[in-house]
Amino acid sequence: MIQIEKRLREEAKRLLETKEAAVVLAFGRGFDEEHPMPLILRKPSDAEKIVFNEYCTFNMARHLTEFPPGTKIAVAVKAADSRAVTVLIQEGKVKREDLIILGIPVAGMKDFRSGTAIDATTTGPAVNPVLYDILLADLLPEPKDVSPYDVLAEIEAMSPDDRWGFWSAEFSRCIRCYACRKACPLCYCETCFVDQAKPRWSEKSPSASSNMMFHLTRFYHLAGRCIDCGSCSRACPMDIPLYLFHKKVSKECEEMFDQAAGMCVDAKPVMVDFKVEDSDDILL
Amino acid sequence: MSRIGVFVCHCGLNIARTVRVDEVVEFARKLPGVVLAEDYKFVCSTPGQELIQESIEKHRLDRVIVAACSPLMHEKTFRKVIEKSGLNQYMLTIVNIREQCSWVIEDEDKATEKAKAMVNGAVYRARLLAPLAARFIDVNHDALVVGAGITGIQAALELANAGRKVYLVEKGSTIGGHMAQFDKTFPTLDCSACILTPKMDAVLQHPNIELLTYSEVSEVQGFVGNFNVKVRQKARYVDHEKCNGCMACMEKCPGKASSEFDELLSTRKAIYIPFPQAVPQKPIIDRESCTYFLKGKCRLCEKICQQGAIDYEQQDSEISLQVGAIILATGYDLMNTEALKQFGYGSYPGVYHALEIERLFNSTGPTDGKAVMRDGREPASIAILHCIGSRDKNYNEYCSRVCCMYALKFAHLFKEKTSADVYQLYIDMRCFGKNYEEFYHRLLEEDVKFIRGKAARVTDRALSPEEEGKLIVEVEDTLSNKFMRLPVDMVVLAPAMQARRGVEDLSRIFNVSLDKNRFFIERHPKLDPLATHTDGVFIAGACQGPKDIPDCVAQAIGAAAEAITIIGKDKLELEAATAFVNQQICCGCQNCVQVCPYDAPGYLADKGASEINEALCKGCGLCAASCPTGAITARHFANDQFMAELEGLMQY
Amino acid sequence: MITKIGREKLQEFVAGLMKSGRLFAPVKEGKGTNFKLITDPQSVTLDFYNTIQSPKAVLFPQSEDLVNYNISHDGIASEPAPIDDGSRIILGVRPCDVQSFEIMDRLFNGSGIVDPYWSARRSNLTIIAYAFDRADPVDFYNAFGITGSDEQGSDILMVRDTNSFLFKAFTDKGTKLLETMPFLEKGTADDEKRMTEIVDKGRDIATRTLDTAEIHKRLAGIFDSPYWEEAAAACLNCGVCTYVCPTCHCFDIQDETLFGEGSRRKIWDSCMFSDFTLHASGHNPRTKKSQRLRQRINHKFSYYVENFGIISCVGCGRCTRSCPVNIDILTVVEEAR
Amino acid sequence: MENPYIPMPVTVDKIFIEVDTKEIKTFRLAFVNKTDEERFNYRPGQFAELSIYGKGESPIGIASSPTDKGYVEFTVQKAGIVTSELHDLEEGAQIGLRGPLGNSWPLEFLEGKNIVIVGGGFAFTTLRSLANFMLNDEQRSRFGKIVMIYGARTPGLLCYKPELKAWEDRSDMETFVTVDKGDNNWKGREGFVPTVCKQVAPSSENAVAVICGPPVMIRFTLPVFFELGFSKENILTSLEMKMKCGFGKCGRCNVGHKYVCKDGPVFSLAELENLSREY
Amino acid sequence: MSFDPKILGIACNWCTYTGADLAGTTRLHYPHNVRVARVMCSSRINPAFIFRAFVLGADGVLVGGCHPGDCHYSTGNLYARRRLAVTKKILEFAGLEPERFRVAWISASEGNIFAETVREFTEQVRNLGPQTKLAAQKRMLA
Repeated sequence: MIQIEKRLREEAKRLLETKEAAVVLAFGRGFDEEHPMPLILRKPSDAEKIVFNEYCTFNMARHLTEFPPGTKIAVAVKAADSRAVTVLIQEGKVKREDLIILGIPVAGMKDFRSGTAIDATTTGPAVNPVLYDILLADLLPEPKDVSPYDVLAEIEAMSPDDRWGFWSAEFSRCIRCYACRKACPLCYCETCFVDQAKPRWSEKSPSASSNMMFHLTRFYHLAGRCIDCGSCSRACPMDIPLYLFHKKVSKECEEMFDQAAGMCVDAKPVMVDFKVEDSDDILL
Repeated sequence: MSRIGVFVCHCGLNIARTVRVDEVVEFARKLPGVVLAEDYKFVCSTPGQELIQESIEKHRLDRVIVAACSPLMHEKTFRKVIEKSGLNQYMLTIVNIREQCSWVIEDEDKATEKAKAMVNGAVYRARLLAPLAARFIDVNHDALVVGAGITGIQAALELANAGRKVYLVEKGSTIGGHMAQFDKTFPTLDCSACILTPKMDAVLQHPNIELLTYSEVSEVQGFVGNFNVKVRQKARYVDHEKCNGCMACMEKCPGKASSEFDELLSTRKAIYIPFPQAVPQKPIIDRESCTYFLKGKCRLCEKICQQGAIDYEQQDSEISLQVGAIILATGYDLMNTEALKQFGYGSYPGVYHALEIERLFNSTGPTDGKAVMRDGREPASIAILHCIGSRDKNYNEYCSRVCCMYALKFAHLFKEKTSADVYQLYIDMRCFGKNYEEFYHRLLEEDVKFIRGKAARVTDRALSPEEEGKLIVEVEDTLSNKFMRLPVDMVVLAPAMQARRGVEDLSRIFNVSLDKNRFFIERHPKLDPLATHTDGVFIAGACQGPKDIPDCVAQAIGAAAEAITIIGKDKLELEAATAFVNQQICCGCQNCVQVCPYDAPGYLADKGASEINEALCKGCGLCAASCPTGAITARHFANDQFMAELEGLMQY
Repeated sequence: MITKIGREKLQEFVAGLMKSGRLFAPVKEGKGTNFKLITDPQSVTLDFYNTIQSPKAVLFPQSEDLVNYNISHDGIASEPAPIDDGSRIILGVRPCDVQSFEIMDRLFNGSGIVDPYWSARRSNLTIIAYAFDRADPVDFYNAFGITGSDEQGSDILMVRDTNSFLFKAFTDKGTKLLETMPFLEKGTADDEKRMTEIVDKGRDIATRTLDTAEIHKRLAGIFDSPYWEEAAAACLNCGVCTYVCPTCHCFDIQDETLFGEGSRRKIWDSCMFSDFTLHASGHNPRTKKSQRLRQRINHKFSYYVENFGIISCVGCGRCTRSCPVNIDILTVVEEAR
Repeated sequence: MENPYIPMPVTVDKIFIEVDTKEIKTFRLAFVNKTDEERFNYRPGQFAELSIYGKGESPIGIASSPTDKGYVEFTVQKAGIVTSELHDLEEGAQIGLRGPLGNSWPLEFLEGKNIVIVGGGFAFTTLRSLANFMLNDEQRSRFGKIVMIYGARTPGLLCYKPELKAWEDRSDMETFVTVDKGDNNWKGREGFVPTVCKQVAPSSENAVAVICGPPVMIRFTLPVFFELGFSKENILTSLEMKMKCGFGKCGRCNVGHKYVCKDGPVFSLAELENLSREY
Repeated sequence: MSFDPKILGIACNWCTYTGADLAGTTRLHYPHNVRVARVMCSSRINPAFIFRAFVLGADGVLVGGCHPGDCHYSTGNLYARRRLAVTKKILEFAGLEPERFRVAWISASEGNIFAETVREFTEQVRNLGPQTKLAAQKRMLA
């Protein structure tokens, strides 16, 4: 990781010096070592502020949409983050040619809040970025026989009533701070449906049904787009395991539409696409 | 708060029998925003309409709800009614308490309860309705007619005579369709060619008709008043601009093939016109049977043609047309009788289908009009089998409508041309048209034998000496309840009229739905039989369902009149219920751009938001449901309106 | 006078408190702890550092009905929702959080028009403070002169000893409450000593700190500085910091109706949300996240000081702990020069 | 204890359509309860929350003068959900009213001074309140000269037409009504408000200017008044801001250490200068 | 009295709504439980409508559209198929019985199928009993 930090500093410095990039999205020091922060660099001299350690879990694709179109941006991405960049390119939110993607193959990240390891149970198991221009370390062997969806087995096996019990207990804690959607690299809507008054899709006050309405609709909006980075769940102050639901929707989308989100810039997200031969069985 | 008027229709007893109308009125009267609720026997009647108009004025209504029949029935009627009173027509909501309620629910309590819930939904929705501005577009005054059988020909002539430019597209190399194959027509026994060929000629000569034979429509874009049509003209290998129709090529051509026009009972050349009176009177080369195309040498026709019209290199070409209205007259196919093994068509030479008989009788046909069989014999006994594939749950449940009559015609002609015994094996004689019953009675006099029973099987397996060498038709005579074996020389099948093969493509291209029998669906079976759900596209003739020539012609004229009501105008009012983008909340995800089948939304990079071209928008709402922020409003089906309706529907 | 109960008898104590009013106490929730209305004494835990959310919701719930109404054909019938102002006890409030009630009082209870909801509940509130026995690295309550075992503002101070909890009442209300529970042991001289020891130890807990002198003027001086862009660069503009904060008090008023029946509600809102200041016309005076972060910091450390003479922050560290991108309010204020 | 969140019931006594687009209407409200009417003691420049349950509340400046007895008037432009619903109301409807809220035009400060009232378009409502108050027989002597300059984009968009007429006819004030662009029937003045101010050139001697209008009008009018010698302390305006509670609790209209709802909406330019530009 | 479910139907204008009309004109009897809201195309249906319907207390939701390939707007129902499939998976994973949500392709000529679908679905929902999971609590109703 020290090596990655070094490479990241070098590349950031170079890209800003040569003006190949106007902005570099990387990681910086927070109030201590174990609490880094997203770092948005514009000056080559600031490259020294870059840090990289196992707590740099931020998906920097989240900040890509904050800049005016045409800004040349270098963005440091880990495995899942690169898929978010891919989706943003697919959806025309950023242009491929405006990006310099600094790929970080890395394993063994940790949640800075709980200190626990981040693994395939809370995010995708992949360790290498799918899309990059510059690789900051050698590609790692991808873990074998690990499915991002193994963790779902227990909940899938529940009866509907038990599953309802599980989720309503989880969502009952939701305080509607919207950290989940704000941490999500793909929830880039300036005005979220839930904040609208006409119509009022969901009540603003938290309640079992209004919380459910918000989250289910948000899961739908991320269907076929969520790249399983786990940012939403890590951002949630109330520890709601949103990643489980996102994983389930992704799994279903992959099974039904034979395409995983954010793997290829030329693909269309599955929910704005169709195949004539899609089976009616998916509705059963 | 809005000022809603609710009008509940009894529809005579149609609604009032199961829905307690007074109770619904009482319920509606108490809903927030409703200032008036009334019932009336027939709200759609003139006094009913006047009641609405008077109430709008008297009670200063700003929204009107009519609880009556389906909106597909009278929405337009009532929109006009309220518009006359100065309300925007989109301030109307129809509640379908007939088709959705009184006609399908037996229990009075349940029906009334449902009617109330539906009215409540409408009130919730109505409160949020907004007036929509009418949109007008310029109309292209030309028309397209697809299919040049008798229906298409008639429609094209009507339009052309009304001064409209008509493009008449025909798949085959000649116009005329099935009617050109017929010998005589029932019940008058006119010679089919004698009445058809003048019309064919008129088409050819008409300055307003552009005839496109050997062509098919491949794509239709646009909308009522402004269709953009692509037509693919197949390669004929004969340049019709140069060809003078001398037919010298045909004489010398060594290539031969079975004549489709004669139902394969005769042969034609590889360069050919289908029949002597074909229009246009210019040949085409059939690649499949042409020696040059098959073997690479010959080119006899090229040598003979003094016009230099032969062009072996000719390619399919594409023509683009702009029209304001379209009439589909694509006709029917005769059911393939080979599939019905029990009747022996294809196995026994003595079994014929109806179109083969037409050609046999015709003086230009394969037998020069002699009623002889494939072996040259004149049949001594003939059985005509009705309802082959029609009125049969295994094949087509419907009645093909023309078979009884042409079967009678065949019997008459057989009697005229031979001395054979003629048997009619029928389920019911359906002779509903003008002078049809009389024709039937005439045939009864002509010593034709009628057996009331559907033939079960045709076999050559003789059970008795007198059956040897004969075809035996097995039938149960339902009048005598006797099982019969009827030995005959010749069997004539009257197969079902079916929807065209490939009609699914037409359905897609023209955006016209098919019914379960694959015939085109009309907008309303009684009151709008020629329109389709796609504005500006009309249907006429047998593509809508089996019918005889007079009906086809009548529909052709009707469809032409309908088309003229569109293309006769300079401007057309379009559906105002289109979608628009609130760019302030658009997140620029471009989902709408991705999904729209009409390319109506576009992305404005400088604004980071989408915009919808409302001229292209058809109002389906696909984009609105794709929009994560709710920035797209599908007018008249807006998110808030629809969600309110749900709330209303679910309240009680 | 000191009273005491064995740690194993915590439930008995909780049950005793429940008899005197509605009890709010820490309950395990998810991976953390939060104040909840207690219905089952077993659910209470006192093994926690601090709760995820502050105790403000006890007096200022996230959503509160102001008026109930019914829309009918004949018009809209309405009646004020009854103010739920019964006696409340809150157990286990950390000393820094106790101060937050005082800060909020100045806004809701002591200036201009009084907020009847806060006010009614506040006067019926009994606070049992709970001394810290260690410090989390992000806390900075020392900056406001608060120590880990301050009794100020509380009715009872509770400390944890090896095998027991010790209580000392500081108000009549507190004394009376303890008296309702005869099963509490009377503290011995030893216990008195222990209590003093523990309180002293708590007083010595060192958190981070901040020079608060003239802070409001300092912030006012850098209002237009590009610093705010830098400070807010990582900010996601979620509302976590404001929703966990014990002194953030912004709210929205919304009518929520279903099937014609509804309530006008006071619902927490956050100055970090972009629609917080969005006018109906579409105009938004604070479009940038730097403006919104600046507003939050200024409101706490500058405007509140000018209006109410106190910094609207108790240094509980919640916003820092819960921030998805580790924005540390103390660092932001410190570096704002 | 008075619950400041609960509106008092009022009935819509009369509705005046102010402009030809019908987008601006004045609602004359009458109190259902006598006690409420007595309690609703307001000064020109204050506002109130108009409330319709199910839709919400909207803060609206009071357009009538405290000297008008028995009713209170609000001029409302159709914009959001609440104001659209208000526009759909009929006379006789019952709604809610919460207030009076905010500070007011500083009557004590204005006393004895010459007053220049400058208004543009729809943002004239609390100026009308002030004008009618000052012109009241009992009040008129408290104030010096009154000059009024009021403009709108078109003649059809001028509010309070009958009153404009009456003011023009009064001898104890000078009234200048102008439109950006007239129509065939318009016989009056044409020209933008700042231009007219320049032409009228009211003296700054012992004078206070009270200005409300669209931002662009204010931007071009202020330099005129500076040139005429008005100090920032003597130019007053009223801010618009998103508000909810209306009495400084909900935090929404907080600008600097001020709450526009409680400390405003009326500010002098001098005060605004000390306030961050977050409005 | 046995449980009488409240079911929301959403039908596309061109096929299913017309098919339902046909069921009416041919006087096919079916249960009263389904209340139909009309949309122009099944692709108009935002999955949030379905969630909302359950919040509003629907015991079941039945969506009807043109058969794939027959969409009046050519491809609308092909998008709808994907959306509604995902909607169903989401509801199911949340713990709502998937049998409470059904999508049926019913053409304008299939009045009998419309009637049959309503019959079947109503029975199915009846057997599941009232939907109380997503339904807004009465507390909402003040």
